[in-house]
Parts: sequence; C-alpha cells; structure tokens
Amino acid sequence: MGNTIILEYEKPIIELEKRIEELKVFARERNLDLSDEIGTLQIRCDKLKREIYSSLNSWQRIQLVRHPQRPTALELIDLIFDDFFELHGDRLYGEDSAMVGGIGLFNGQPVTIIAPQKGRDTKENIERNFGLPHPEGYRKAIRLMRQAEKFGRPVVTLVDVVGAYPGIAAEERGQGPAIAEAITVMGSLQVPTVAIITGEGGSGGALALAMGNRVLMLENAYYSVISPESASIILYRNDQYAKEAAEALKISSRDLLEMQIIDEIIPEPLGGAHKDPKQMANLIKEALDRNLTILKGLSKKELAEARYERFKIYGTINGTN
Amino acid sequence: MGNTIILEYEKPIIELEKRIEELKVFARERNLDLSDEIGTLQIRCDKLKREIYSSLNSWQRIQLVRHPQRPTALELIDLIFDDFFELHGDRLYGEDSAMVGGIGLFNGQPVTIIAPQKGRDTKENIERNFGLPHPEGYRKAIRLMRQAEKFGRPVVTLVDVVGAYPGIAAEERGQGPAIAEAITVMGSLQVPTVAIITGEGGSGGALALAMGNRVLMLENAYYSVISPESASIILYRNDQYAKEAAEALKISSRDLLEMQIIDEIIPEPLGGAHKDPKQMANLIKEALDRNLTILKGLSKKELAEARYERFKIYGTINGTN
Amino acid sequence: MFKDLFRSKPKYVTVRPHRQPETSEKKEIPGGLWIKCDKCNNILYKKDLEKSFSVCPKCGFHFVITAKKRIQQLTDEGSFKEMDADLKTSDPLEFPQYLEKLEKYQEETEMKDAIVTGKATIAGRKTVIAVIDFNFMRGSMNTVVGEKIVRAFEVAIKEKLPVVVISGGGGGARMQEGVFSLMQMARTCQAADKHSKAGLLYIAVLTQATMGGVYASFASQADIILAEPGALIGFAGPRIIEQTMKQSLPAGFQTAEYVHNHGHIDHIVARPFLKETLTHLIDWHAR
Amino acid sequence: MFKDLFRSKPKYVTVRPHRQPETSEKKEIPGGLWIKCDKCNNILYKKDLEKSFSVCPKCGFHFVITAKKRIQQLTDEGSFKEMDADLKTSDPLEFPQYLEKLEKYQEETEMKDAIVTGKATIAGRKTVIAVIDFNFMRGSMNTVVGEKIVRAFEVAIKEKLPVVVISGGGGGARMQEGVFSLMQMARTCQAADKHSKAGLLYIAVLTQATMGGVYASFASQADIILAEPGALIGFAGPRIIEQTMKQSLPAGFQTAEYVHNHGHIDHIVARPFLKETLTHLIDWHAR
Ligand SMILES: [Zn+2]
Ligand SMILES: [Zn+2]
Repeated sequence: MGNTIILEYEKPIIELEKRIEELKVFARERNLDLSDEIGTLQIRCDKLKREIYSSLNSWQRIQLVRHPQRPTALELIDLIFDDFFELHGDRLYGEDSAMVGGIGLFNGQPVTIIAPQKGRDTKENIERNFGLPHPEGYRKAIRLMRQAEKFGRPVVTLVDVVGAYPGIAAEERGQGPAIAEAITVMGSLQVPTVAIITGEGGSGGALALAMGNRVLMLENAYYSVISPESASIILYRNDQYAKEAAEALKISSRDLLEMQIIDEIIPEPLGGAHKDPKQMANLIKEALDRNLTILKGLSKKELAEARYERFKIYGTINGTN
Repeated sequence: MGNTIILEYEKPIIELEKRIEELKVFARERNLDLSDEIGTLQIRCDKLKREIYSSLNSWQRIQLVRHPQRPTALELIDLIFDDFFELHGDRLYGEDSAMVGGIGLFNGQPVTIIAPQKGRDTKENIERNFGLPHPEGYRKAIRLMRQAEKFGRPVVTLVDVVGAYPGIAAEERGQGPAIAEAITVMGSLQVPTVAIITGEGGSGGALALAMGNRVLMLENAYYSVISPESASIILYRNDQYAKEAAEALKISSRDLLEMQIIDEIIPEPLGGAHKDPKQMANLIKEALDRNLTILKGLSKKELAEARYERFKIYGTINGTN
Repeated sequence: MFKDLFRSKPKYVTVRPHRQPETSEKKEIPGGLWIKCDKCNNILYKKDLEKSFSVCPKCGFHFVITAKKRIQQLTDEGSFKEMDADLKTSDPLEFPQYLEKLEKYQEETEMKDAIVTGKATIAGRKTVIAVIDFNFMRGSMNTVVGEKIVRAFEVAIKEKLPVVVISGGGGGARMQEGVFSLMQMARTCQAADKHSKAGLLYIAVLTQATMGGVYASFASQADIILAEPGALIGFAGPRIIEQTMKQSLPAGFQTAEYVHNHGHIDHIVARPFLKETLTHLIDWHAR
Repeated sequence: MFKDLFRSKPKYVTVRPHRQPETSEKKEIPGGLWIKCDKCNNILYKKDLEKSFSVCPKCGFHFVITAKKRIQQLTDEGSFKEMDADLKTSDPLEFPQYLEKLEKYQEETEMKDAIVTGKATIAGRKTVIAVIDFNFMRGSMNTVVGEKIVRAFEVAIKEKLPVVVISGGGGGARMQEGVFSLMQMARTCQAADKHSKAGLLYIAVLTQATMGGVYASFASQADIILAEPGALIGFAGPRIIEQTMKQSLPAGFQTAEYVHNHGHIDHIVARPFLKETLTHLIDWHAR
C-alpha cells in the first residue's frame, strides 16, 4: 500500500498492520516461531478492518470518496468497458474536458458513456477544471444522449462531480439552462438509461446525468442537494458542523436506498474502491449487466414513461391530499 | 426628397427635376404661364425615370439595394405585419442584434418572422454589427424556427445580408456549422416557409434563411454565391471588374427567376423601395398573402417533402446522365 | 397596437441591479402607510405603490410582491380557482427544526408552502398559472413546490391549456428536504417537457430572484422566457462565484438585463406591461 | 483492442498548422522519385511516403492525396464500385472560360469533376463513400459535387447504409456555377438530414482543407466528425478574416486541433488509424 494516502479513521488499522509487520521482522531476526501469534493478530486486524469500514459515518464516507486515489471516470471506463472511443465537443462553443463521453462496448453491446472527469494530480486537475463542468460539458452530454437515442443505444453515466462550475463565464453561457436541458433530455430519452453515482453526487450538476431508468450508487458514494459544508454554513454559520449536516441530509447510499432515491447499492472492496479498482469494476459490471437486462424488454415509449413514473414518486406528500 | 442620397445613375433625373423646379420658380417670379412647357418636361422626366430605373444593370441594382435609406428589416416588419413581439437570444451564448426574430400577426394569423437587421446610421450599424450575424444569430433563428414548427406557425424570412460575419470569434463558435444547421432545420420544417430576399442575398449567410417553400425576391435585390467584388478579385486580380462579375454571375432577380432559383419577383416602387417604403410593404403583403395561401392546403409532411423537391431540381446536370 | 407598447421604452427598463432582495415587510416605515424604496431610498406612499403595480414611481424598482397580489395583477377578476391549496410537506428527512420553521412561515404568510397554483382566465383565455412566493422561505423549491408545478402541467396537458409560471425564489432547492428537493428539478423538467411535447405553450416569467435549482430546471425550459427588469437570475449565487473566482463580478452581473444580453431571455417586460404581454402571447398561441 | 490505438498518442497528432495547401505535384523534385515535405522541407523517397499513407515520416505532415488513393486506403480491396462516374456539369451560367478550365482539370486528373462516390465495403461492412478531390479545382462544390453527394445519401437511405464523406475542398462553393453552387449547400444538407432521420450513420472526415460552403453544409452535419491532424477547417478564409479584423490570427487558427478545442470535432485521427477507426464506428452502428 506504500504510497497510499491514509484517512483519519484508518489509523488504528495502519497501526495494527505496522505492529504485525514489526513482529514478523522481530521473529525473523531472532529466528523465533511466532506464526500463531501473528496469525491471531492478522485475524484481529481483518476484523478491525471490517468493523471500521462497515461502520463509517456519512462524513467519513465523503472523505473516502474524495480520496485522491479513488478511480476516476476514465479509469473505471477502461476497466468496465471492452472498448471506448471518445467523442469530444458540444458543437457549439467548446470542448469541456471535465466531462468525457463516447461510445463503448459493454459485453459486446454498444453503449453511450457519459461521465464528469476529475484529474489525478494537480496538472491533470487543472486540465480537467477539477472535474467541475461548464455548460459546454452538459451540452456535450446532451448531444451524445440525443445521438444515443437516434441509434437506440443505452446511455450509461458514471457520476462523480462536486457540482457544476460556479463562475462568471459559466453563468454567461447558461449553466442553469444547460443543466435543465440535460435533465429534460436524459429525463425523456427513449433508450435505456442507467446512472451510476460513483463518488460525489453533487446537486443539479450530478442530477443532470442521473436521470436513469435505474439509478445505482457505489456503497460509499453520496448524493445531495447541497454539500455538507455549505449546509453547515447555512445552519450553524460555519463549516465545522459538516459531519452533523451530512447525517441530517441523509446522503449516504443506505439512506438513499431506504428512501427509494436509488435503486441499488453496488458494494465496494473493503476500504473503498481505490483499494482494488479492478474488483470495483467487476462489481459495477455485474450490476450494470443486470440492470441493462431488466430494461431490455421495454419499448421506446415504455422506457420514457417508466422514467417519468420513476421520478414521479418523489412528489408524494404524505399525510395530506 | 431633400436628404435623399443620390446614386450615380440617377443624376440625369435629378438634373432634369432641378431644371423643372427652376423653371417653376422663374415662371412664378416673372408671372409667366409656362404650365404647358413644364407639363411636357414633367412627362419627359417621368419617361426618363421609367427608362433609367427599368434598365438598371446588375451592378447598378446592387448600388440601389445598398442605398443607406433602403428600408431595413425592422422597418419592413413594422409596415407589413399588424403586430410584432421580438424574441431575443439563442439560449446558448448570446443575443445577436444583427438577427431579429419574433412572432407577428399577418392578416390576423400568427407567423414567426426572422430577418438579419442592418443599422440606419453609424451608431445603429455598430450596434447591429453592420447586419453581419454571428453564429448566435443563426442559432437564434434555428430556435425560433423550431418554436414555429412546434406551434404550426408559418416562418417568414426577410433576407438582406451581405453574409455571415467573418471573424475569429465567429469561427471559434462555429459559424460554418451554425449556418449548416440553419439550412438543415429550415430545409426540413413541417410548416410553410416563405423567404423574401429584400436586398442583399449574400451566399451561405443568406441561404441559411432562404430555405423557403417559396422564395420571393424584390425586383432590385440580388442573390449570389459570392460578392461581385470578390469575384472580380478572383477573376481579374482586382475589384475593378465587379460590374462584369455581377453580370457573369447572373445574380439579378430576372436572371434568377429565369433559372428558377426564385419563384416570383416582387416589383419595387419606381426608383427602389426607399422611394416609397409604404408602397413597398403593400406589394410585399400582397405577394406574401398569395404565397402563404398557396401553401395552406399542404400537410406537415407534404410541406417538408415539397421543399425537398423544390431544391432537388438544382441538381439537374443537363446533357449527361 | 401591442407593438406600440414597446416602442416608447418604459423607463422601468433602465432599472439597475439590486443584489440582496428582502421581504417587503422589512422596509416598512412604522405606522404602516409608508415604505422606503430598496433602491432609491425614497419614501413612498403605500397606496401609490399599489397603484403602480408595486413598481417604484421614482426609480422603477420592482418590489417583491406576494403570489396573491401577482395573481390579482395578471388574471381576470374573479376567474382564479386555486388548485391543491392544502398540500403540505411530509418533512421527508425529519430535518431538525424544519417543522417549526414551516409553521412560522405558514402563520406569517397564510400559505401552506411557497407556491400558489390554479386555473384562471387571462383576457378571457383559460390558463394554468403557478406563482412562487418569495416571502415563504425565499420561494425555495421543496416537494410541495415541485408537486404543485407537476400537477399544474399535468392538468394543462389534460385540458390542453397554456401554462404561465412566475418564478421568484431566492435559494433554489430547499435544503431541509435534501435530495427530495433535488428530485423536484427532475420532475418539473419532465412535466414541462411532456407539456411541450403535447404542443402546448409554456411561458416563464422570471422575477426577483430566480436562482439555483429553480433556474436550472423548469424556469429555464419555457417556450418563451420573460423577465422583470432588474431581477436577479442565475445558477450559482454571486457570493459563491466571488469566492471561487477570487475576483469581483462585472457590473450588473446576473441581472435580467445581463442575462438577456447573453441570450437566455426572450424579452424583458416591466410589470405594468406584463398582463398585456401575456394576453397577446396566449392569444397568438390559442388554437 | 481498439481503444489501445489511441492510448499511445501517435506523433502525427502534434502536427502544426499549414496554411497554404498546394497540389502535390508542385513539390515534386525533378526525376520523380523524390518529393519535398511541405512542412519540414525534408526530401522524402516517394515510395516510402506511399507506404506511410502519404504522411511525412519525419514530421507527420499529411500530404493531400487523390480521391482514388483515399479509396484504396479506406476500403476493402476490390470492393469499390463507383457511382455516377460520368456526371458532368452543364455550365448553368455559361460562365466565361469555365468549360476550358474544366477540360484542363479533366485531362490532368482523369476525373469528370471534383468528387468520387461509390459503394464499397469497409472491413466487410457495406458503406456508401464520397470523396472530394482537392486536385480538381481545389475540391470546390458545384452542381456535380452536390448532385453526387445527394445521390450518395439517397442510395444509402434506400439500402439502409452508412455514409462516409471525406471532405477536402479549398474554396467552398465553386464561383463559376454561381447560385447553382450555393444551392448545393441546401441540397446536401437536406439529403444528409433525410438520411439522419432514417436513423442511419453519417461520418464526415475533414481533411486539408474544409472551408466555406462545404464546411457550412453537409461536412459539419455528420453524426460523428473526424478530422486529420493539421487540416484547415473553417467558414471564412483566413485572409478575409485578417482583412476584416485588421489584426493577426491566433496561432494554429482554423487547424483541426484548434477547431477541436472549440468543440466542433469529435476526434482527430491520424491517417494511418483512419480505416480502423471507421471500421469500429461502422461496426458499432450496424444493425
Ligand atoms: Zn425607487
Ligand atoms: Zn515533413
């Protein structure tokens, strides 16, 4: 795990692993047989891992999905799809590299893939505008959605985005209308749409790509109308209560599944996607395959209608009317 | 006519009118009855006008439609339509005031009106970018065409444009694709479209708005793939042969009617539209009414198909295949 | 003639931006007969203000008005029939202190939530109208606002009617209903789209202020987008942008005029001309 | 795997702009075995150049190639069946000296006009292909080019086939056929649109140079727009823009890379990878 960046809640595990390592060295140097003791410690350590990683609170999970080594969209695309040809540009104003899109093969079937793209390091992050799309990014997405519809291809989105970029030029070029248009277009496509929230599901900027017939979510991902930090500022006048806000907003995959906002949780490898991206991709593949199969039987019109009905349930005003 | 700007070929008329005026003053001052002589001269003058104005060559007509007092699109709209509500913006990047559009009433029927707009004076011309649209102008036009189609409204265009603006930003924002898209969209609309070339019909920038089921043209307007000046430069290495180029390119309304590029010539008041804008508007109204009536009987599909067939004839390669 | 209305530019069109809208009560002068203009600071007689459509006669500033007053101004007298008046949120997240907050607003405004919808005639033409009320939690969008907008579009589809939405919310999506507020962006866009695909007319009137989740959903998806002079319109709030950009904003940024110049608004219409404008547009789209 | 092709960026992608394309003969070195690269000025052995798809092995410059050679490079051997080979213009304007000029080009190129169209297979998949030849009057669009493009789309609609267009014309619409050339912009757009509405695939490959009336019609209306590195792509010519703007143009202006960065091109593909790219895209759209 050498260069892995360690999160706060992982420290007890790291400590214990270090002790085990030291004990192994000690046993080797002194030529002692400590395999029983080391074995017990190892079991203890595995238990600790499961305990810690399965009981993460919402705020800790946010730390986890913001982990700089969490696989980015392009890394996941590479692992999930057999092939991928990137299509660039909105055909209007620009090429937004904070939003990638193209055609890929999934189990031999062509699909349109759309995903916001974060960078891996500072250089890449500057290139990718820290994964914050401008209107061009959403308009590229709209263009590719319409293209997918023309050719009857399913649309698969991988969503990991803090939000749409808040900036002067983005406002001038219609960030709001671009997001609205993406919601509208993806919301009425006559092809199967599967949205997978893989990390940060930040407000309208995420929803614009999350109008799935099926909305899946990685175990540690979050999906929220507002960042917990901003909520903390509004509620408590400073950002020190982000942890509390995260809980109150019910943004974890488990909460969202319970509230039927999402359809399914895709489990992550122990400790998070970045501990084993390949396993992560396999878990996504399994879920994606299953969900695309569910949608296969529906006609064009049924797909659009089913999506309308899917989102209609969030209007239920309990207790009145 | 006080402030009217005088074109070269009008000089004999102006000279004669001045003589008649002098004679009138002379008669009045000397208290002489010269009414017979003046009457004869007046008849002579009217004859001269008809002779000169009806035998203008292509180059002279270009001078005429470039006359700074030729009624602009908004002036014509005001005279032709009972009512007009301007709709602005492309909903993408900008508001291009070199292209106006909106909904108006024509004989009580709502129609969508789209027209490039020149300025009247320097200040207005700077505001209107000298009537040279950017991609935003064409995208506004596309938006309004689609809106018209949604509501089953006819589209009427008034075309007086030297061409699309040639500039760095216009290229960057896709001047070519924007024009192509406008041609495509207007070319396949399922509502009646009537294009009226009212002045300069400059190449692709004009064609983008001239995909009419019916293409009408004011008597003195021109419609060309290239400006005569540019053609002169290509053919003769300088712009001194624009007159010859204008003839060779066959860009006058009479030539174009003969070649079936246009469907009808709308006559102009003697000396050109600017001599009597009201009469001009009435002549346009009459023609527009007649042509919209022709299209009334066609279904949505028939309108699109008829337009396809209308332009298909220009592929006839005489003498072979 | 209608077009003449716009020929002599009304002075209201020159209104300057006004960043921080407040509920109108705040500016009332004790005694209750007078009010201070947010923009020019002139003291105005409240009855005069009422007569001028709550537009400051001195500077043209458009005061925030209630949904009720808006409906009075725009619809034919006595024609308005409210729909779904009793809808209340179920507080889906059981968000701390939310119900208490709601109760306070419900008492103050005599509304159940931040929107009024209904059917009315405008110059004799049947129309579905939805008006967001800024005074109720800054007109933010929650499940009730979303649901009532969706129902408004669905009624309009069923009865083949145009929809007029007056959108004026400060905060966009309402935080206290979390992801359920977010889902209203989805639903309202889908409903507006369904209405559009039925060939029907949707006019949005963007008023002070139309931001965030409201602007990034149904409010920007209309066939025709009108805006009141000086209204603040955008996706991200100016403060967030200033923090992100670490530079000051251009003059008039996110005002109706600025957004219009960037191509996102069809026409800026001062409040006194709004009813006549809607009348003509609805009339021209009647079938 | 196909995606690996693009992983190791081919050096061709870094090609710099090249403003004034010339017909390839101009640069031939007497003797005929050698040719000078337009860009890096290296002397190249012609047989080597042929092997490298007429891409300079030293600098990646993409030489202009004939329609015939292009079809050889892209289609399965022996599969190409030309359509409408005999179409000739009727000189609709009877334009001075035009027929003489045409005859000269017809002799030089052994083509009737600036385009070759036909049916072929690409990796076994039936495709309609249209290739504009720069060497014939700079690949400008006249009635023949327009008619053959329209017929290509119409055949494709009838037989439910994809269309691949290789567009490389210098001058856009051909002046000598005046307004008839202009009308080809109308017709080709309409034909491409009809093909699109039939749910069929259209790929445009923009090569050196795609300007004016070609770019402002069918060439920019494809489902997928590819471009060769360094190709000059735009509406107005750089000289016209310089005259209008009275300022110098930014570096790389109107190159494929520049236009790509402004959002108008899906992917820049170096010539050696073009057949494989088309193969995959056609394959993925086969039904
Ligand atoms: Zn005031
Ligand atoms: Zn070279």
